Amino acid sequence: MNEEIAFWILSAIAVLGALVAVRKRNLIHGVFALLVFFAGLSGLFLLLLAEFIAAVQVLVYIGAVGVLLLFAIMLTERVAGDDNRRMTSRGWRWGLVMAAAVFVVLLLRPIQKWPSPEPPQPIKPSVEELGKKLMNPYVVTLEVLALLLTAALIGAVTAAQGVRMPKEEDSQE
Amino acid sequence: MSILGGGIFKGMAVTLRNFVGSYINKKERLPTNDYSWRADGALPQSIGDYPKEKGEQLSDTTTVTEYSRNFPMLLHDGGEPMDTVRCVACQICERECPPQCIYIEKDYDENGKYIKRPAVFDIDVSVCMSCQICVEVCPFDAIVMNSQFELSTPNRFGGLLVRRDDLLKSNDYYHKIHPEEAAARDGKMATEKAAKEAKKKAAAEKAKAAAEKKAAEAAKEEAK
Amino acid sequence: MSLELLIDILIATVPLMLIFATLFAFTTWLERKALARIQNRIGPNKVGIPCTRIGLFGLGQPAADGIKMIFKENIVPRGADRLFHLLAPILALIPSMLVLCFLPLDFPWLNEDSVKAFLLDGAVIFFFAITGLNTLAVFMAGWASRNKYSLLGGMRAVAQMVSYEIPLVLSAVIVVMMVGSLNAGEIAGVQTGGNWFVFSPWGFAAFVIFFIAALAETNRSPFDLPEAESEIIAGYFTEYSGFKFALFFLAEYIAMFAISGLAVTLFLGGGDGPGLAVAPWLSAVWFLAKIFGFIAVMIWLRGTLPRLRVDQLMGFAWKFMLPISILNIFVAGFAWHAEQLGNRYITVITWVISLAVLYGAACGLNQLNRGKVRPREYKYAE
Amino acid sequence: MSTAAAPNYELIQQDGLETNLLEVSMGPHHPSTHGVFRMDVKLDGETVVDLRPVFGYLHRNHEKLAENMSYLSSMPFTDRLDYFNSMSNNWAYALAAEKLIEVEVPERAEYLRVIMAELTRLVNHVSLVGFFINDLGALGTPLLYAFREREKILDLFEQASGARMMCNYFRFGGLRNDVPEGWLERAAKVVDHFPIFLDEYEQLLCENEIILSRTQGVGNLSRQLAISAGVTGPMLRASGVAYDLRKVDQYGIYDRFKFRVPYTDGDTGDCYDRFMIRMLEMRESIEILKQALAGIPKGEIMGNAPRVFKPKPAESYGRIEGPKGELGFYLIADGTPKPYRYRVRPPSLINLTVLRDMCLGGKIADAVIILGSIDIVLGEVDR
Repeated sequence: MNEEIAFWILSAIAVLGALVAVRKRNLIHGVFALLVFFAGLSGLFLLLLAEFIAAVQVLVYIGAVGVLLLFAIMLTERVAGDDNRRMTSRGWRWGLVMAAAVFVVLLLRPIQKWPSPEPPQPIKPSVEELGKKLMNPYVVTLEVLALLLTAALIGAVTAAQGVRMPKEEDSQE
Repeated sequence: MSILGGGIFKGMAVTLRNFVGSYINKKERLPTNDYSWRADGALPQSIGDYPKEKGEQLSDTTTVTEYSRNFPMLLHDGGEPMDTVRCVACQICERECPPQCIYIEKDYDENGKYIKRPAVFDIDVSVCMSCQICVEVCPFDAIVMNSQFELSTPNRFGGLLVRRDDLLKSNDYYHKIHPEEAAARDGKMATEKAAKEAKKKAAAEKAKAAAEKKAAEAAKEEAK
Repeated sequence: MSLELLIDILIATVPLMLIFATLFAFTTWLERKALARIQNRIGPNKVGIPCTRIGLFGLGQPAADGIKMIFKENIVPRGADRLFHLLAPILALIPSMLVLCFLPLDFPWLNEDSVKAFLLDGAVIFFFAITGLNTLAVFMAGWASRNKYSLLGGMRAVAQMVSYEIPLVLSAVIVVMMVGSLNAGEIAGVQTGGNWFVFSPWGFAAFVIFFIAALAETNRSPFDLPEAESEIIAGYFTEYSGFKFALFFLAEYIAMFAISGLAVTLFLGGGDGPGLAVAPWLSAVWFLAKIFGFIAVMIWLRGTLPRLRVDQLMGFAWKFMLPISILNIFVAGFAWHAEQLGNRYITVITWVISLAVLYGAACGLNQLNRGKVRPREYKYAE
Repeated sequence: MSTAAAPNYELIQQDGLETNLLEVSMGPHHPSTHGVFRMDVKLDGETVVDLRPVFGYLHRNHEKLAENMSYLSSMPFTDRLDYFNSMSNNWAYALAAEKLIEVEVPERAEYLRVIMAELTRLVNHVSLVGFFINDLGALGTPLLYAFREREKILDLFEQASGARMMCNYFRFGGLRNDVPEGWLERAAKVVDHFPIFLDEYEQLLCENEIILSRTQGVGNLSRQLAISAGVTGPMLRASGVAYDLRKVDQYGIYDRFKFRVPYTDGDTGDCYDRFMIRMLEMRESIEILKQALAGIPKGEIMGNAPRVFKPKPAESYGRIEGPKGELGFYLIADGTPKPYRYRVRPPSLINLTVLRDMCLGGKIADAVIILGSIDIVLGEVDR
């Protein structure tokens, strides 16, 4: 019962955050709404007793991605736009179709086993297990990802720095 | 090679020493307590809770130094102030005052004859900058600096305009707040007066001598 | 919802918040008093019991300040983002309050259930995740004020906090590695009996790095660039007044407590100290006393040091702290393996080697970063 | 003024990666502009790419006022030029006027003038260093230590002249009054104590790594630019020119004292040099003070100069080595009791002209400390 209430509240927060993020023309508002969505998601993870994932959700998505987005926005010209545009964009029907398709695909397995769903495995979520999984079967994936991110980081630094010319020898006037 | 952050540690040692020292060696570290120039070398009790408890004699030499100057005052030589006021309303100070905060009107009797005293003598202490130029240019030693500093008033306009009657202070009061300076000034005035009198006397004697001479000559003439 | 659980939660959280809010008030007084004494002043000494002349060393000052803050006019600049201007101080306070739950404070009134509610398995990582939210609040405040100084302060704060989070986490990783757990209670439990992590070369190095990074995270001097008064007025809270400003102030101090508490947990044995066998409740007292040790050092540093420049600050994080903390992780790993052997001589040799490596690396990096900066000699003309 | 130092910073913008410059108007009520001074700064991130000093907010018409009152009456107004050093200001003005009316200054007054001027130098330098470290971001600790010592000297001033800052103590041909009894002993005590404080101060500041890295290589002022811009005082000596009016002019009785003038090679001329030169100058001032306090004779303190006078038509320029640089007063007399022309050469203003050249390419925090190291007082800049 308690969990259900929490679930609905958190879901509502997440959905609302997502909607506002899409809807707001003011970019900073949008980003913060997105962060609210992330926070709601993290709460949902916590509800599933996936502590580590929840923490990482906060750390990476809110802490890192959010700040990254904010910084990117700071570099743009127009931060605040007008909020009076149309609610939907032109291709919204196609978007609806896509969303429905994804939803159906996700629900395919439960629907197949509809009459008698498997009882959920009693799992003991632990950071240790996760760490072992991450370091044993998925180590290559992890490293490749890390390398990619490092490359992206260096690239970003290089791009942001610009080209600094050496000081030209000025002739004395 | 110096240790890492050595300079920072040195600085921290200094601040620690000051922190501890402010409890041990209060006189050196908290110099607002330094009243060593006073006779008893201690903070007057009355200042401790100023302004909650106003000391009676905050403006005399127990709390301010000999040469302390705040705003000017007019001197009189005791008795009814306006009878013995030294000021003759010559208006030199009014002319010399750099911020021009002095306003003087001469006093006249019923017949329109100038009596040597001011009818109006106003100092706007909100303008006055305590420079003491008026004191220095005064040929009559009539205006000197007061050390009264509790002048705050809620009235912005009239409140800081000090009138003649409030400016008048006795020479005794002057002696109380600036003993050395007052003594010197009195001495100077006495010598000047003496010189003047001597001059007068000399002139009188000269006149007398001349008269005697004349008389003698006249006698001589008569004797002839 | 079961009433019992609710009561347990309330028992665990409400006193925690009350205690730290009170400590905040006390700390503001302590800081002003200590700074005053460092600077040869007397400090607050008048405000005591109202309507009497009893000064109580100025202990009434925080209350008076609080009242003043509450009744002060709340000014929102024209053109500011009103919503975010309001939200920023709240967003700043929430994470700092929230992370207090992850500290292994053993108050006598806590029972098993209420403790369990907070001693999550991943407490340490949660701590870092949630303190990271402070960055957003600072940015929000800086952006919403529509003031150039605020914006500069916000940018500085974000850059600084993001940079110093890395050495902060990396030095905490060492302890996590040694204990093999992210659980704050377990980490503190391992160190009971004076077996603190700070008493080992890598632990000490990690402790120093953690402390420096914590100073930067909480915007304390000499890393108080985001609120650098002489340069950008008050940084991101230039446009804040009244209660909103008080909230920022509160958040900053609570964050100080929280990060000091984490340092105590990780390196100084949590509530470990003499006399625990006789009186277990001393644990909380020890914990708070250690936190106040940190606060005292922070105040002392604040009274002594000027602040760094923004590029030097970033340089220090990336060119000094980061390499050292990464090196320290290797040293710690090496030491851990050596200790597994159980040979006393090997342990001693490990200590010596790791000391030498860390010190040498620190000196070398310092030399590299320093450039030509050193005291100079001057000439005299007769 | 020539812009000999080209901006040593240039950002070549790439296509599509343009960033806007941020224009910040620092002041006139910014906490660290030392008064009502404004810097229009253009920032690229935190880097200063352009800077325009704006002043005049404290203009009080000093010169024109002085032309409308007698010579003596503008003496108290000179206190208010550089309100840290009222004694030095008085001296410079007295020198200029004394040249007009040609009076002798008694021996004791000359000694007292030197004592007061050097005490003023201590006051100025010690507070400047405090303010400078405050600009660096310290929480006022060095400043309050400085003020602790400054307070002792101000007490001396108060006892001698009756006011702590607006002393108005010098007169044409001497001083207003003699120092009270016991004053010289007390001054000697303060002077003897001062090196102890300086030791502490140096320990606190001079080796601090943060201060070193913040100030070294920041705000370089080349010898050439310093000379061509007319910079004087400790700033000029920090740029490598050993020029001190106390040695060059030997006004007053400075030729009787043995002291040295610290200066640099001129390789750097940065904020650290300016800060250190002042620290070293304080030591030399103490040497002068010790000699003066030992050698002061008894006697008159006021020559026979009249209070109000009408000098013959002439012009004169009196200058001293003020704590901030060469402070000069230029007077033209036309035979009336008022000067026909009265002009101040304010060291603060002239030293301030090189601000832009020193700040370009630095960070915004550097601009603040460079301004602090110039040592300006807005009362003197704007007059």
